[in-house]
Amino acid sequence: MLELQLLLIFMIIGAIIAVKEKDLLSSVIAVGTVGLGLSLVFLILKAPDLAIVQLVVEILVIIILIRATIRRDLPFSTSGRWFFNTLVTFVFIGVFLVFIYLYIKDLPQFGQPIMKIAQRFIAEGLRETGATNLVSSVILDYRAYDTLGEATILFTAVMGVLAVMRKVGRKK
Amino acid sequence: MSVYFLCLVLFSVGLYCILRKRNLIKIIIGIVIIEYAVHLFFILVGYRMNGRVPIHSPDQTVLDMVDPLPQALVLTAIVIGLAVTAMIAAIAMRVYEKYGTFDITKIRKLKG
Amino acid sequence: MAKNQEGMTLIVKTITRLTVGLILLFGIYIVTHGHISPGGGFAGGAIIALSFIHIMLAFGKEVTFKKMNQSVMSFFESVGAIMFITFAILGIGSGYFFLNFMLKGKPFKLFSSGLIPLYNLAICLKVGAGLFIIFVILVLLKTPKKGGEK
Amino acid sequence: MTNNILPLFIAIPLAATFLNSLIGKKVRFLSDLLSAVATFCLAYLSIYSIFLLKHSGVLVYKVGGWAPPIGISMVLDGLTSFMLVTVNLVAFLISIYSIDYMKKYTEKWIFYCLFLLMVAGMNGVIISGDVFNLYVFLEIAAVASYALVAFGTEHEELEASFKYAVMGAVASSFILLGIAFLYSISSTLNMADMSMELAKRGASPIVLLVSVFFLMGFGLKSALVPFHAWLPDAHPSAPAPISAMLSGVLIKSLGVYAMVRMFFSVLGITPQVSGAFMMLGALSMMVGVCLALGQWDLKRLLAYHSISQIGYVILGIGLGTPLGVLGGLFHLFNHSIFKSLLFLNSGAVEYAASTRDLQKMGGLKEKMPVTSGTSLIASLSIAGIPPFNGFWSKLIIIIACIQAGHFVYGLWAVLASILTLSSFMKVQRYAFLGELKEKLKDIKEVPFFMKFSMVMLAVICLIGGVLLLPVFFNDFLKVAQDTILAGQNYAGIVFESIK
Repeated sequence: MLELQLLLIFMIIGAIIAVKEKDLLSSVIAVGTVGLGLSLVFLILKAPDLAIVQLVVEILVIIILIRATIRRDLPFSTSGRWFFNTLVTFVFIGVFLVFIYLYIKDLPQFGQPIMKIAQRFIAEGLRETGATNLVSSVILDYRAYDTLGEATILFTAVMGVLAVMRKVGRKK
Repeated sequence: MSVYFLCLVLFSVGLYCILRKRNLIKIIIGIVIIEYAVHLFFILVGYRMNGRVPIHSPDQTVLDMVDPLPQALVLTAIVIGLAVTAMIAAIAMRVYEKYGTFDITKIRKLKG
Repeated sequence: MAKNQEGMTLIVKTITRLTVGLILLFGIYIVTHGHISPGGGFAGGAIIALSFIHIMLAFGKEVTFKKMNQSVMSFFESVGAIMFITFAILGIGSGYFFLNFMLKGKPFKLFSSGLIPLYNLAICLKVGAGLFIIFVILVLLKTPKKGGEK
Repeated sequence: MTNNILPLFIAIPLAATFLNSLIGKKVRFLSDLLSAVATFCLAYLSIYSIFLLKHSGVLVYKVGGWAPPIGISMVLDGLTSFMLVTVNLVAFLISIYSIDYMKKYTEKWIFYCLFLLMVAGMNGVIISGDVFNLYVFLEIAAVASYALVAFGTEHEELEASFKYAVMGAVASSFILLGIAFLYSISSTLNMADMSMELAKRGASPIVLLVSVFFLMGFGLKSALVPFHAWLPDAHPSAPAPISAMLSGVLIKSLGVYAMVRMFFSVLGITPQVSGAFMMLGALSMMVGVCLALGQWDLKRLLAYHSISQIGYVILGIGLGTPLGVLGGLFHLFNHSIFKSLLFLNSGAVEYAASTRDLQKMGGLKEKMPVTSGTSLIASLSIAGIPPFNGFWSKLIIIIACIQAGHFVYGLWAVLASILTLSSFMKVQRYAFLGELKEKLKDIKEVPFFMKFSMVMLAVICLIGGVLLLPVFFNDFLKVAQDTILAGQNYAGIVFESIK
């Protein structure tokens, strides 16, 4: 799985550039590379549905972020306790990663999932739902209720954006 | 194991960005990175070594497919992430319109 | 070139004219074959929305609004939502909320797996219209900013 | 089929939302009517669910006809029914209140859409029996609340909403990461099935890690003290009905309920987690009330008190003894009533006098008798003065602390209660008693619908103590308490009721 690790390292480097870059537009583009890397990783991990969706969503996120960014300033300011705060953050993240490193060994080995109910989907999915694409059969039949939630959340976002973008909020 | 760890390193890069950066767009970027890391982790735990794509084909009856359930969940989670990102970006654009800056240290109408 | 003032340059417009139909077609293919090949309602809907966004970015909003304005979009979104809920509630009639009650048909065919292609269509309408509305609100229908008021 | 009412808790608000978005724009009064009718139906159904539970035991609804480990299930048990009543009752009264209050804002139909979506999200969280489904509905409620906090689109509101949205997104990411870890070791998503798998597996470091993630995620959602920074900004900035909704029920259903459900029913409570709960609860109790003492902004003061009162709930539930759990749950119900009432009062004051600063008010008692009367009841109730409902729940929590041998926590709770009383005496003294200010000479009492919901809530405050009488107690509080105390037997109960 060398290519997977290489892609992950590429994504991490992209993310660090996105965080550290001072120009906002470059930063957004760097996030784009992370997203494209993720799309490729999905393809390697045998999830073509997700690769397509990730690619499309990536484009949309980039368009929205560029629109939010374009021709805007980037004031670069450091607060008084910059060093202290950064130190605290690094210590927190360090502790987080150490704990993850110690505890993660208890997970099932990579590449050998338990697949208790997934086995059932794979064995019976085609017969029970008639859909060849098992991911489709899961999201639209076994777990269609989640998809209702997904559609609703998009509707909520549309309503929310409409609400936030009103020019006049209160009647005078 | 190293793959899981790398994925969580990506998560902590995003976390660092949210905790330390003082720019609204940077904070949104941090959220996007965190979401990517979590989605990736979900797919990683469902991967079966040398598995096939979870789509049946007429000429094959071997059932060594990868786990389709995390893929379905992440599909939902990606849409949720998109909705949240759009919402936060809209709020950030309005904040810029009102305050004329993305710098969080200058956006201080609220005390505490 | 007086009437082509809006939008991007001629090169972009020409290429857009050539590619946008293919993108739209690809989106429709992905939606209709969602149950037998990778893809589905969400991916397809987003691709269809992107094809309209593509036109809008290249030609400016006037051209697109002639074909597709916001009220039409809201209508499509509501139709998608109501379609989805209707199928879900029809399931109650045969026993359960979200029951896939239609005949499953033969696998590997376009018309198979009961309600799943119809759900895909509903989600496609909903997602495509929803994303397009978000895009229109966020990106194009903004007032020119006054440089911020302190 | 009796359990066909379970999907209605989601379907009614969603249907009302979609209808509202189609026609609410054109026909003005319809969106008021639609939202009031929808929330009334929900309140009625939730009270009906108590009787349903009494007659037919725990109900499980198999969505799509797939039995639990395969598909998604909805579960109606004691705790669910208790939370549904709390949420939908408050939502109904607040929706009545909004009819008049929201006239100040533009585009009322969007407000109602978001409000109903929030209610749908909360009901979805409460009724869900599936971990990922819980996350999806939690996000619906959260996204709707981000938008509602910024509904006024002024400087402070947008800023508070941004802060809230960022914190909420981080919390959701932690929750989703925790779910991914759980899926990895149990390979199932159904809560009952997962609980069985985890019990079979025994104690494992991953469960500890997931506990930390969930404590952070749900702690952020319910604003426990180290994670409380967003609440005092977000809750006061929203329109008053939404402040009442956020403080009254949202932090409870998204934070406390989800946390209790995950820790008690799925992960299984351990002494460490229980200790962490008590610690966080005691800390929030004191920090919240101390920060509230120095506030002059009425709504901000109330928001700090929310942190403090959530501390009581978490302390009570964290004790893990039957009496402690009972006290925690009862205080949760009471707090949702009197905190909503206080926020509605502050909204009424803002509506009439258009100020939130306590120093600019004074003598409102003569001009606004209903508002000041109801706020007096709510203040006494939150401070724990005998006949009101707040007293009983606080008393139970303190007795439970002493019974369990945690004298320090008991004393601590009494101290926080005294500080709460002093803080609310300040509110009464400056806002409603004293001299009438010159500027406030020509204010009027608020319109009918606002008065109606305030009076209703005040009546519930006044008679809340009767819920402890055996007639009501056995069907309402006892079943919820039993659900929590059953712990990981939840799985057995759920699988039993499918057969």
